[in-house]
Amino acid sequence: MGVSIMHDLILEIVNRLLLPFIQLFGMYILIHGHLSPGGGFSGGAVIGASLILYSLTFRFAKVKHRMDHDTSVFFEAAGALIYVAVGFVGLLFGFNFLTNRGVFPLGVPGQLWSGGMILVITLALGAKVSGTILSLFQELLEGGSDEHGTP
Amino acid sequence: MNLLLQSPVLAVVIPLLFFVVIYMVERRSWRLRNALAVLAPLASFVLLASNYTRVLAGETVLVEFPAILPPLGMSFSVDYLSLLVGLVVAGVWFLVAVYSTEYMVKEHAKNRYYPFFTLTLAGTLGVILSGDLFTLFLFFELMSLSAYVLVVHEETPEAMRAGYKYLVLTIIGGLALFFAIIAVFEIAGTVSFTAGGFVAEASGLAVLAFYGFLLGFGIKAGIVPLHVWLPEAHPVAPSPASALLSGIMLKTGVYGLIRVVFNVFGSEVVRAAGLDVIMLVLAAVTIFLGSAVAIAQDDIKRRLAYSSVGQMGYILLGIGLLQERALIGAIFHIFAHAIMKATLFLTAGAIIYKTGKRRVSEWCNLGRAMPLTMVCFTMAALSMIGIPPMVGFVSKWELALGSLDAGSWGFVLLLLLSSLMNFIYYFPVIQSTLFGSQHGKGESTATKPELPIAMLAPIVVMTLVIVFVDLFPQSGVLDLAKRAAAALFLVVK
Amino acid sequence: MELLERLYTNIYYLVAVVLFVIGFHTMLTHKNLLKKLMALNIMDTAIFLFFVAIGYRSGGQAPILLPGVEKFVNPVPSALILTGIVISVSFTAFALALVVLLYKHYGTLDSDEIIAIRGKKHV
Amino acid sequence: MFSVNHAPVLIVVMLLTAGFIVPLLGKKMALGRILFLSVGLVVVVLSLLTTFAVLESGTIVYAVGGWPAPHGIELVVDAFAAYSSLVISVISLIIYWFVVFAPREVKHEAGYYALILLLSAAMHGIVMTGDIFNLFVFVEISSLAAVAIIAVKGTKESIEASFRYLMLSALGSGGMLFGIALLFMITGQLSMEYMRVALSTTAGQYPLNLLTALGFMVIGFGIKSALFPLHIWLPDAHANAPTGSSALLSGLVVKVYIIAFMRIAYMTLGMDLFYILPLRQILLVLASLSILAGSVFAIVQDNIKRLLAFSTVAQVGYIFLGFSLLTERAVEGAIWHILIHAIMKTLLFLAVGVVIHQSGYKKISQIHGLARRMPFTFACITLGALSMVGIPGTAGFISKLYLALGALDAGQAIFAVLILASSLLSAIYYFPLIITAYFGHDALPNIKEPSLAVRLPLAVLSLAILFYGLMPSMLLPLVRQTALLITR
Repeated sequence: MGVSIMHDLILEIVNRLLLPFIQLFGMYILIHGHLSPGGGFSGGAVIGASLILYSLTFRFAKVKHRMDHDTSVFFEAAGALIYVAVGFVGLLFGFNFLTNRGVFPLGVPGQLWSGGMILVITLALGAKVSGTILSLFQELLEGGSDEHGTP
Repeated sequence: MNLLLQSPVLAVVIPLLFFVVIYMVERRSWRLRNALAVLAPLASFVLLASNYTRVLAGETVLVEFPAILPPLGMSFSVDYLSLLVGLVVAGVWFLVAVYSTEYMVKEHAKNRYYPFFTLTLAGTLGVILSGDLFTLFLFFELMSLSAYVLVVHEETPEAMRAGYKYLVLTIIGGLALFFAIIAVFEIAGTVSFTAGGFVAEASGLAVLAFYGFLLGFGIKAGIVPLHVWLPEAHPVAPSPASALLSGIMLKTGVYGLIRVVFNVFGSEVVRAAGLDVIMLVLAAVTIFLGSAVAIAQDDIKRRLAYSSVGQMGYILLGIGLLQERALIGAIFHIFAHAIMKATLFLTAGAIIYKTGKRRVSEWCNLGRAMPLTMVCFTMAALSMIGIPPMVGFVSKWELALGSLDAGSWGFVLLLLLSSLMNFIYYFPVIQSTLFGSQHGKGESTATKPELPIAMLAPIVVMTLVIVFVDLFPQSGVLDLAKRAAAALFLVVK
Repeated sequence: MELLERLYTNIYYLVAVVLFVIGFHTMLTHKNLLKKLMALNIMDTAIFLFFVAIGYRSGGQAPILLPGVEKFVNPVPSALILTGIVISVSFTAFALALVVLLYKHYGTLDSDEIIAIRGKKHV
Repeated sequence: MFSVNHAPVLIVVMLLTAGFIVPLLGKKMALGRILFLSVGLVVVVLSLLTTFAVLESGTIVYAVGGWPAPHGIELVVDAFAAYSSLVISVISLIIYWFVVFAPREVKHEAGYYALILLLSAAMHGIVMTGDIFNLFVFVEISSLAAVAIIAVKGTKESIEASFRYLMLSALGSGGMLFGIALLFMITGQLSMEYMRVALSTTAGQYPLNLLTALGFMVIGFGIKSALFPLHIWLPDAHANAPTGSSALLSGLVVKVYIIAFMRIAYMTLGMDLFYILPLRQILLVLASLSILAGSVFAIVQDNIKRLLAFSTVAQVGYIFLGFSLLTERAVEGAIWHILIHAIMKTLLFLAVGVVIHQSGYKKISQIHGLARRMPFTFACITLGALSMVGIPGTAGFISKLYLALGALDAGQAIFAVLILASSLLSAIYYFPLIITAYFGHDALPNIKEPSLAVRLPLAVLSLAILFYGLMPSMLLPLVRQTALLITR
């Protein structure tokens, strides 16, 4: 689309340096969601923001090549579907929907692998949130008319 | 399933079914359509007549469907009153249907006319044969709304205007009835007609409900301040439809009032609350104004329509007097006026059909061109005036006696005055058509036959009824009216 | 004095209400659709502040029951508001998309002008 | 192994999941349509199962994730929830069918289906959840989806209308959230049942907080369900939406917010508080004003869809009136009206949409004699309009009957008269539509009836109107239980 984006060397280089750390931080928040403040939304938002930053700095077309709109929508949907799938596991074992206790091994509190499926859910949420944020951004850039902003 | 096959239910359901059947077959064959439209009222008539002996034995045929529309339920019943009125309805409808088959040939949109003709029959019979207020209301609305299609049949601008007026007033009336019915239900917990009424005392809500009934039925019957739609709507309809509107459908209003006064409130409650006075005042005004305004009309159908307003006043008078004899007069007048007014409208229709002249002042010398038709018109008109051997006389006689029973001389005078006015507006018509001067020579050559047989026969049959019913007491109409009135005054508390 | 003290203890609620009123006022008085949108966001923020303040204890920590943590913040309001923020974000994004479209169709962001253009078409 | 207790949560989850899958199918739209319809069908079956279970063994309480009430989120499926869910699922299945088979009005078909599915999921969630914040979340999802299904039409007017709807809706959400915050402050609970227990002891201590909370709630839900002075967004929004969306919005969405409000009222406050607070009087007044204003505004409309939209404002007033009269029969009337108005308004919007699409005419003054070209569609419109007016024998009569009886039960005949007066007004605005269509000069000959698949939903809804008009006994036990729940 006719969005002219500045071709700025400083921005590009700083970004190149920063982006891995931002994304790493996002990952950290995601993975430690059940241990410390943070979680799916916060982590996902950080990662999503990093992707937006990336799109803003570099040419939009290039970003599109790396992660186009369909991909972001896919992440968005896949996150939600994984969440639901985890919910159904509880159901399959004869418990209520989304049951965690008793279905999955809970692990030791304070360690990374604790809280049963919470980690999976957090990751799914992260994928969903980052996908959504990026897809919203792309949607606005493309100026299409089928926006749906669902949380 | 057995319930459905009971004759009062069938009498209502058959026209309903015929409505659907006619709608389906009319595109294929107009003959079948006409035949079905004639057959429907005949079937209802026969079904009703089959109850004759049971009802005369003092039995009330009652069929109930409590499952439909809780908490009110539906029910149908046949007693003296509904048998009499129902037979009149189906009978006149049958004759008018026969008449229609010929009259409507010239009209457009016949495929709309016949289904709604039959649907309106279903509604009207439903009103007459209902066993409770709610069923009555249901069919009352069905009748009113389907009659709208008959009213606006011509689709002229004035027909549309009149139809809209009719529609709005009908809705208002329906809502007033609705309010009254739920108020009665709230007070008494039932809406089934009971001998002697079931509303125990005239509380505020009950009086309000009564006004609701008066408004709802009054609009339909054309009681004077509420009659505004009537003189507009009746003339614009095709003549057979006018005959039904004026002859039959007005009667559902007064029929409803009779039921309300005697079978819902009971004459005692009505008298105690002073509601009869209101009815009497309205009746007097209606009789006087209806007759007086009719004199001024030149359009024959408008004149007949206003005449109907005045005649409804008679019936309301008969109800409002709360006297058995007056009620006999009122019930008999339902029958008498139905026949008379149908005859008048059909003959007027025949003349318009033949000559295209709607104005009375143009009707010179028609007697020569259409002798039989004009004789029938004359007979019906004389009966309206109240000349002794005919049916119109009997009802006036009973009404007058009832007024005397109630000690109200004034009403006797009013009846006489109204007869005089009837004379004033009918006689010139008779005079100019039968004995008019020889101006229009070209028209005097009688064409043979003067009318198609399908149009002439119903008129003649009804005229015969008008003239001879009273001469043969064993025909049982007056007897039925007397029994009906007696049954309504029977107080079982 | 007592009044001041009460104000001080309820300072978060007070600020929330003030913010809310600011947002509301801006939304009603400004014609620019973007400003209206911002005003709505301010209002949302005010409500979030209010909600979070309900569960806040000064000096409290994250409610993760590790040894040594005694005083902690009620996590429920925060968790709820996180959801609230998500909703608010998606709402804002959606509204922005609509604003873009509106600008495309009407060529202006002034609500009065938009209504005027629409009205002209209707007459 | 499959317990019927899982049905409620499955309804919501299936709809949500389908909503995410449909846009993924991309080009394979046939598959998407099949999925769309079959999910709708399965949801109907599930909500039927739920309803039978509730009727048989009482309220289903389902703790999501195995965490019971004060901590976790519970679905509380009582008679009211089961009834509402049934209404939503059935009516929306009919609309799904229409949307799939009717001519396209929307560019991005898959996205549209996804939005509709999300909206349905949110509506089911709203009526079934037992947690007040969860309710808020569902309300938000439904609001956004509702705005989106208007905006997808992509015309100038629809974008403008949807933006206004979105802003006001956000304001309403803000009000709701503030109300929830205040209630949370008083009670420290989020589960509605626990809130009620807490409120029954502490309400007296915080009268101001409670009042403020309720004030915010009334404004919030008032905006969303178009209660009189807050209805300004509705006519534009409903009139400019695609046909299926109009039907969905007018028929279901507006009512779902009323249901939500009533659930908060009776589950959270309990009826004692409802009586003590001035809430009831305020609602009575606003409902009456809605009825009158909606009807009066509808009379002057020439655009058919706007007319229908204003009529919705009036009909929403009926439902609020019934609930706030609070006699058993009035509440029954309101509950009936939720279903019956959904049927009628869906029928009318779909049929009118068909007419507009086939003929291109949007105004009453343009449709002279159109009924001769489209007899079936106009027969449906006539039936719907008669039912709206409340002619006996049609479904609309039933709800009016119960409402009017309820008003008399409450000793307030004036409201019975109001209901009747509004029937008259609706006659005044619906009959010209019918009369113009049936009479008058002939329309262009090349206007045709829609395909059979499009006519099917219209026929089903018409039959439903007649069926419930004469035989309402089928749903009566459910309605009665619901009314008892609210008026206990």
